[in-house]
Amino acid sequence: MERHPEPLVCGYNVHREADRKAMLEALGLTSIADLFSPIPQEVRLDRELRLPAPHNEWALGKHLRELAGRNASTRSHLSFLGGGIYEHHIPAVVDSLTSSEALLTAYTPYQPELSQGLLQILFEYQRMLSLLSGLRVVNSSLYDGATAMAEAAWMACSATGRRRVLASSRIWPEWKSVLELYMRGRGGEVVYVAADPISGRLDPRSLQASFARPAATFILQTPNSLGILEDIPAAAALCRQHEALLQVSCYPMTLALLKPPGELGADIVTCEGQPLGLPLSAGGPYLGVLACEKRLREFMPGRLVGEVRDIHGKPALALVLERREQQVSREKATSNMCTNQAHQAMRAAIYLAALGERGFREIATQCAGKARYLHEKLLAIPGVEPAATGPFFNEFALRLPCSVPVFLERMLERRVFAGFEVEEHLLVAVTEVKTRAELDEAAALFAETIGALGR
Amino acid sequence: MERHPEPLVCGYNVHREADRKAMLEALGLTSIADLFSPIPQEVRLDRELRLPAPHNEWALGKHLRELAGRNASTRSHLSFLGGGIYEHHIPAVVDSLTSSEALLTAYTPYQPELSQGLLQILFEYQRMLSLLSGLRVVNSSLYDGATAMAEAAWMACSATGRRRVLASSRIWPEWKSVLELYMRGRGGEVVYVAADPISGRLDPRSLQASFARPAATFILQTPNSLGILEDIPAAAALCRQHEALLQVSCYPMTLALLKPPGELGADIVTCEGQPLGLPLSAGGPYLGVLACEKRLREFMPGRLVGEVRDIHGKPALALVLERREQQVSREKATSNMCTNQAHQAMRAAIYLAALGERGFREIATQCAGKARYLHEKLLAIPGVEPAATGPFFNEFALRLPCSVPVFLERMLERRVFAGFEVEEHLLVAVTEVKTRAELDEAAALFAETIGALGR
Amino acid sequence: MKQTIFDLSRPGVSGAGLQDPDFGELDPSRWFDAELLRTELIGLPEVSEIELVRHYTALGHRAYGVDDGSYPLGSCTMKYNPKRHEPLANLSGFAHAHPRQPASTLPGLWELLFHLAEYFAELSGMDHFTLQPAAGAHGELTGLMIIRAWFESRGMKRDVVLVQDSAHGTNPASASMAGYRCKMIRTTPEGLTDLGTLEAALDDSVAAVMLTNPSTLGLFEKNIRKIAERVHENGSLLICDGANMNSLMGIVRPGDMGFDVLQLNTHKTFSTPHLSGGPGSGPCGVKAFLEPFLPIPVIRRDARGYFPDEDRPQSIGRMKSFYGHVRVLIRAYCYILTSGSRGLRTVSENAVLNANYVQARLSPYLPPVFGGTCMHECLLSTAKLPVSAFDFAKRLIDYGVHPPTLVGAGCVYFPGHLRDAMLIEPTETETRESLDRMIEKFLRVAQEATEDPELIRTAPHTREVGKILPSGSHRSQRAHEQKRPALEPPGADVP
Amino acid sequence: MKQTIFDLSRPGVSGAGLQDPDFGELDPSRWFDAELLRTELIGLPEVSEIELVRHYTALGHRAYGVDDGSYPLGSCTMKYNPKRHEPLANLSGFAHAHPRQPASTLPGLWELLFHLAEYFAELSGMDHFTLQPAAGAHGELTGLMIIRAWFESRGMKRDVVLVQDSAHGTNPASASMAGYRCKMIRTTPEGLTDLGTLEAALDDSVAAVMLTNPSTLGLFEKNIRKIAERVHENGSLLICDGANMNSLMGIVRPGDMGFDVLQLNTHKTFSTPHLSGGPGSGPCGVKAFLEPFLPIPVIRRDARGYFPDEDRPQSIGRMKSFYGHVRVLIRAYCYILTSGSRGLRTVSENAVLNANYVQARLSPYLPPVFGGTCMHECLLSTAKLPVSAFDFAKRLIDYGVHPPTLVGAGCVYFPGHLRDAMLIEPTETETRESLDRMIEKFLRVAQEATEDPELIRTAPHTREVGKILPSGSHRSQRAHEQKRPALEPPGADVP
Repeated sequence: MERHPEPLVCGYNVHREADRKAMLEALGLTSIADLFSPIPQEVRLDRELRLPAPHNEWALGKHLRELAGRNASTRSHLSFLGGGIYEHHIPAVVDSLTSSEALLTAYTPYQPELSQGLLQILFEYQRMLSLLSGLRVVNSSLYDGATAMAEAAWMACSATGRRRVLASSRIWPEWKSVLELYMRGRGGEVVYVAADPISGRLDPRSLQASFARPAATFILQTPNSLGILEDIPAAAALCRQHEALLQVSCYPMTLALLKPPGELGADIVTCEGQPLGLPLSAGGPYLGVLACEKRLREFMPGRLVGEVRDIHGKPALALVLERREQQVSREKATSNMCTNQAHQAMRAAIYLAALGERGFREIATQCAGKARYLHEKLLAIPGVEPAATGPFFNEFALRLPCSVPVFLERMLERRVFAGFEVEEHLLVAVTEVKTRAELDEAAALFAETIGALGR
Repeated sequence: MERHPEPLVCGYNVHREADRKAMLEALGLTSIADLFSPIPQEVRLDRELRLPAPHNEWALGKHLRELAGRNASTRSHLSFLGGGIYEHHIPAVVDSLTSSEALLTAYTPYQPELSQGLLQILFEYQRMLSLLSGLRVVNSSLYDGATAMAEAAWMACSATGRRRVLASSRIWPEWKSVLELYMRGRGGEVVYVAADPISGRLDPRSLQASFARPAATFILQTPNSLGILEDIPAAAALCRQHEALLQVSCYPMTLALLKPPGELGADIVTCEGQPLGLPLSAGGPYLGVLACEKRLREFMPGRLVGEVRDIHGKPALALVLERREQQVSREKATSNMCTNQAHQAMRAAIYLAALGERGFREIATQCAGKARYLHEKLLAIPGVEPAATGPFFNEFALRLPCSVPVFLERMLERRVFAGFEVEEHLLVAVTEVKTRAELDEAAALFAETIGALGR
Repeated sequence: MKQTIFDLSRPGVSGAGLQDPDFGELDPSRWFDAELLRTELIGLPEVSEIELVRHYTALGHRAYGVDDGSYPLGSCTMKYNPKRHEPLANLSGFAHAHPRQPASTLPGLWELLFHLAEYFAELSGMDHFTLQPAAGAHGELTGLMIIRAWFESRGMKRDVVLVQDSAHGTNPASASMAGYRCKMIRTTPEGLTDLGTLEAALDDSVAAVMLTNPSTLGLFEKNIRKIAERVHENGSLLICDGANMNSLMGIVRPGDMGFDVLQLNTHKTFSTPHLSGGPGSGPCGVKAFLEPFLPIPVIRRDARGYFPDEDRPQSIGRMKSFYGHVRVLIRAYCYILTSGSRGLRTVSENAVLNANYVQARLSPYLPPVFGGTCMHECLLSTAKLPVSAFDFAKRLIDYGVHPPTLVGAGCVYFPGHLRDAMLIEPTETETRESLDRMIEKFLRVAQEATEDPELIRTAPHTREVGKILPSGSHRSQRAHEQKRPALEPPGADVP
Repeated sequence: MKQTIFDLSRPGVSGAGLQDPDFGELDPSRWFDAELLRTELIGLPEVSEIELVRHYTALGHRAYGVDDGSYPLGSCTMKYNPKRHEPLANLSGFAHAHPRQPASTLPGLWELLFHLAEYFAELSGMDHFTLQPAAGAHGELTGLMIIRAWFESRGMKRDVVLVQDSAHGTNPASASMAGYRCKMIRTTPEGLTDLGTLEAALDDSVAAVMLTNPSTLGLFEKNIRKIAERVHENGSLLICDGANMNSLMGIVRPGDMGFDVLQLNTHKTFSTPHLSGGPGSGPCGVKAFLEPFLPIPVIRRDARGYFPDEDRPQSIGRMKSFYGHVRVLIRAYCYILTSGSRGLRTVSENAVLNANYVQARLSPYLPPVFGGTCMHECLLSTAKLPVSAFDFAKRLIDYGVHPPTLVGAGCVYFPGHLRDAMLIEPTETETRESLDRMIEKFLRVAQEATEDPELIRTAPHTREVGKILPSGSHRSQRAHEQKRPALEPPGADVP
């Protein structure tokens, strides 16, 4: 039987040996090595790379399933974890519509003539987040909630010419770390403002005191890291008084029911966009949402999609205001953002459109309602008390009559992620995906475990 | 806050109550009930249907995951099951390319002007299966291997004017049942031809004897229900002698390595197409492959895609020879086929194109090679013997020194589907997805279990 | 026609590596006799993965589905297919389960199928269901084979099935496959079954009368109870082509009308995707007295749980190799669970509302063939226009509307005098706005037809290929007095 | 512009029902003070699922990806993205794991990430990697922050970073974010770093020199070892923008060239999809002496297994909230496991071969700016033609080719005198046939440019919108002496 030419070793190289020879000939070269002649011999690698042998597709699949299979997840365990990242239901239609091949394999829409469809989805995203935040300008994404907070802090510094940033002490600890790192780079200072020990909310007197020296901005997270909803108007009033910009970082699900921060006086709103249709993904990728007042637009990092006209005067969409960006302004750019989270922004847009006005409100209402249902049951357990008196949304902190880490470990043995520890309290998040039966079961397990651990 | 209109109860109804009212008004009607006035009151249902309460999407997901989670599968167990349906690897690209929205949601391509893309995929499928089977005409799918065998038997009856069908006794038992049922409908008779007890192959003398009375066709399955490869030329010679058509029903993976049945004298080839990129699916949907000589085309059931010209003379693709079909010929049609397995045929085409000539041969070679590896190891177990001497492909029958059902049950406890029982033997299938480690592990478990069950 | 994948082949290229290093190079000639082995290449195309992807991505774009726009294909019910069903039907415990696994290892599957059969029974008024049939036509055949077995079990030979002249082509074809002679029942000028003709045809050769209700003309058989009575008095059974069950849910049940057998089409009523032509699923329901004859296995429940029962001596046997189109049925199950009883009833209400709305809006230009209230589809005529229904429909393609069902271009066969009729089924998933846009396009084509009939006759003008005349419909070809140029042999015919 | 989803809104419509019957109607006003609650509707669109699907399906078709055809976007490396990675990255144990789960419940994740970091180290010649950075630019920033922390740990203040004038815009922008002043190093007429300028700029204010090698002009820095020596003699560190690592795999390693820090771009080198603009991933590698400064957590292995280590007192802290773009990194891991060492080397060989082939075939008409052998991308000039590179590129769209990278229309900034240059990167996943087809189209446009320059200047002619002038590139606007008409405020700006 006729023999085949030698097969190619690697899956994604398309040339046969004969193709390479013919192409080299066309170049007047005799070997592949000739192509690399500009590389000095003395720096070259003189051995093969030490990497695993090539896996065929099913060996790869078995290996990955084995690795994934050893991870627990919110599908194998009953989870009450939150802390900025929440287990929401993602309609299948979101996955389906965002897996269109062109949306998966396109580049950033630098060529608007080829990209009107994806530009429009991003444009719709910007408008939806503008409506949610109550601010006029939204960019088409940053990396995540933490980097969005940090980039926005720098926006405020640029806009005010100040380098001092005030921030609530009740920001998620990881986000503080990102904020500090970003500000350290540019020579800014982060000063934390204490919370009221009873309500759990920001202490306005502390904020007032922190304004003793001028600050570019004050950053308020709501719900804060104890789950407490903050008083935005109070912070806004103090910021206005001290000519500082107010940045509110919020859980986007709260925006379904509560007044938009932009309406309450926030100049900048940032969010971790993960709750808007993004899988938990063990840490990422997520979505950084950034919205601001129109006057701050010049200082904004990232891409903006806007309406333009083609040379015939016909309306079209394109990336606009690129003079802020690194590919145009280089070291004078507002940021180094290049690759962003465009596909995640598309997911968020389609998620919101899939739910629609009342669907989104229904989800948010269930989150808050089911959290209250569990909250009440847990407070009935002897020794369990609320950690603070302020209002919560769907995540609440409890004081336990036992060691939180030991409690969590016991619950883990029962295949429950019962929350996580914040300031020696237990922070418990509830979302719409929990059924009444699951909440009842969880409450019973809480009671049993706390009872067993005693005082 | 402004109130929403009443929400719709059901997910896939698009009208609001106001829309329905307005549309009824446009019709001059006052209520939905008016639309149903042609239905006599006395037959109407006077109560609500007794169905489960509507599930939201995540409740539905939890319910289905719970049901699916209670099923074992080839992902949870090490499986050596075959019997016409095989656990092959399906390249992810097959899923990806067949999930294009238009291919999922289009109708049968009655409108060729709108359907050139999907017609072309079916056209390519037909050509690929023609190359594999060695016959010139392939239709664009039937339901599964069993119904393809039965429809093809009727083709032979129509072509020969006879009603007597001979069939090898070593056809999968379920397929025999389908064949008998289909032939019973049309008043045909099925006569089984015995196999040689030593080789496991068809006994040519039995076939010769069965031809004592004229028959429309002889149906040979290869590999047969003991896994033995049949002697097609021998059967072809006898069929020719008795002016009967030879139908060969085969495992398509064998066609990668072995001579095409069409070349060896088969007039009709049928296959269960599941091995060509279709998931096991707990029983279906699968794919019925049917190929025949050109002279039998008029008797063929199902759709055929062919080259035609548009009114401008430009080449195009369309369904052709529809005069055989029910929508044209009604009771005189070759079959009642309407909805077929078009999407599965597309999967098969893309599967074959993804592997390509040498990839397909490599897979088939691994199936046969790995089967031999395990076969040898199992024959080394004391008391285990081959059930027949004929050649096998990737599935083989063993005589065990213990009760097959008891053995299977013990193996199941170890999370192994060790095969299934055929004629008191154990039939074991091996495919490319098994690693050497898995085969070694299986062999050790076989030995241990058989040892424990004793003689 | 685009280059085929064969034209793109570059011998020696393979997709991503497939070899198993633990086994290395294997040589089949060591295992098989030389005369068994292929001596030549098969001839399969060889392309790299990117070439494969670009080829089939481009082909996938050259098709038109429900997700692309209006699809008023009468009797085919091209409604929206919920996306949520896809990942659920692909769950590992369904997709990767082998049909030869011990029944005890698939309890979740049996439970699902058992309940689904119960829901179908409740919806249709039948007592028992088999989920085995692969498609609607296969379900028809199943029902007819059951009827046959029932007569045989009683030692009776009856060899005629009566079928409406407007029936789906599958009805007579199925009857023929089940060994019956077909006799046609004429349709009255009102589009209904002619009771007189029916009564005249009923004699002791008639095993069954097969009706589609609502009919393929979109009309409900008002006399259905009377028909059932007559049929049963004659010792015959009444079988329903349940393809149009989507207009009846929660309103009236074929079982209550007097039908003894029916099949459902999951894609028409329960939104399983049509997938360019299938796979579908055609569950078949029967009244209690026919239950012993259902194909094996039948899913049953006992104290230990749900299981497939094969020990059924009176069963007709198997209609296909395994239990049914499991992953299609899961989608139907999901649809029922999402919708609930009120949701399903609303589906039928809105399907009928939409069809009547379209009929009312279009009737000044395209008068309904039968007038009055229609069910879920309306039958309109182009007779007033100087172009044929076929030409009219092809022009709709230029406006991004899939043509309605016509003779020779859809699954419904119309009696000769209806050759200018179009069967339009908007389905309940079209909004009023979408219907208005579609109606607007119909009206535009109607206007064009009077102003510039040649424009219509030569349409479509905007697709990669021009008008293609149907191969099988002699009637239609005669009507146009055009011959199809050079019909090539079918594609698989390799020169 | 197509109607937006807002235009399609029909108030009161919702997707498939969302209510939980166990909780029924819930009233938020019972839980929150009235002044907290929204008083008006948000204004989100409300559509049914079919309307949603049709809208976004249509928009999805109005985009152009690698799966659609040639995409020679220089420096952006638009190679084929293997489909097999998608379901694996979506496995439940990855996709549904919460980042706040106890570390002990994610052993498979840590093991994967640990090995992936090792593979990156082996490939690049660095000693340690963090997988945390969200994209290439984020990786650059991470590297610069690590350099900064290292100088600070030694009590040194250096505030300048030297950058090539041809560098990606992200390089100077990242330097600026890390608190450095940027100084530009001129490119020689051969397109390489001017060693003299570099040496002159090196003083004790220079913390680091940042080079892209091969450069964004597609050329390898022959003097890289000498550069590294001089930089290190000056007490400065050498940081690599590893965006072009895809041309070096298995051939030469930045770590061996003398780089102390580099970032990788997983989509350029490891085929993770670009997803219309991201998410990407930008792992950052360092030499051993910088390891203590890596961001937390660092994945480590001890006797009990793999785990994320946060107890690292010298760490710069966190670059983002959690461990990295896990589901992007999984794809890179899969790519490496599929390819193996030879496969990756072949990737680089073929990438360079393809670029040189395109350069050689096009150079008679579009001469290379620098001549000689290029690496994985070639820089060609339209200076001989009567149209600008921008116009030329836009005409390619009409032929179904994505434009190459240009000033103002891609992520590379070219110094002023290169405004007529096009950076063309075919990538290794294009076949010779595909390259020939693309070359043919370039030649056709070149011919058109001489015969009918107006046709080129007004292109594209075949898309739903005409040519759009870039907003940011004043240079380009001046070149055309055309003003962008009426720039509207960005989309989010709701009037």
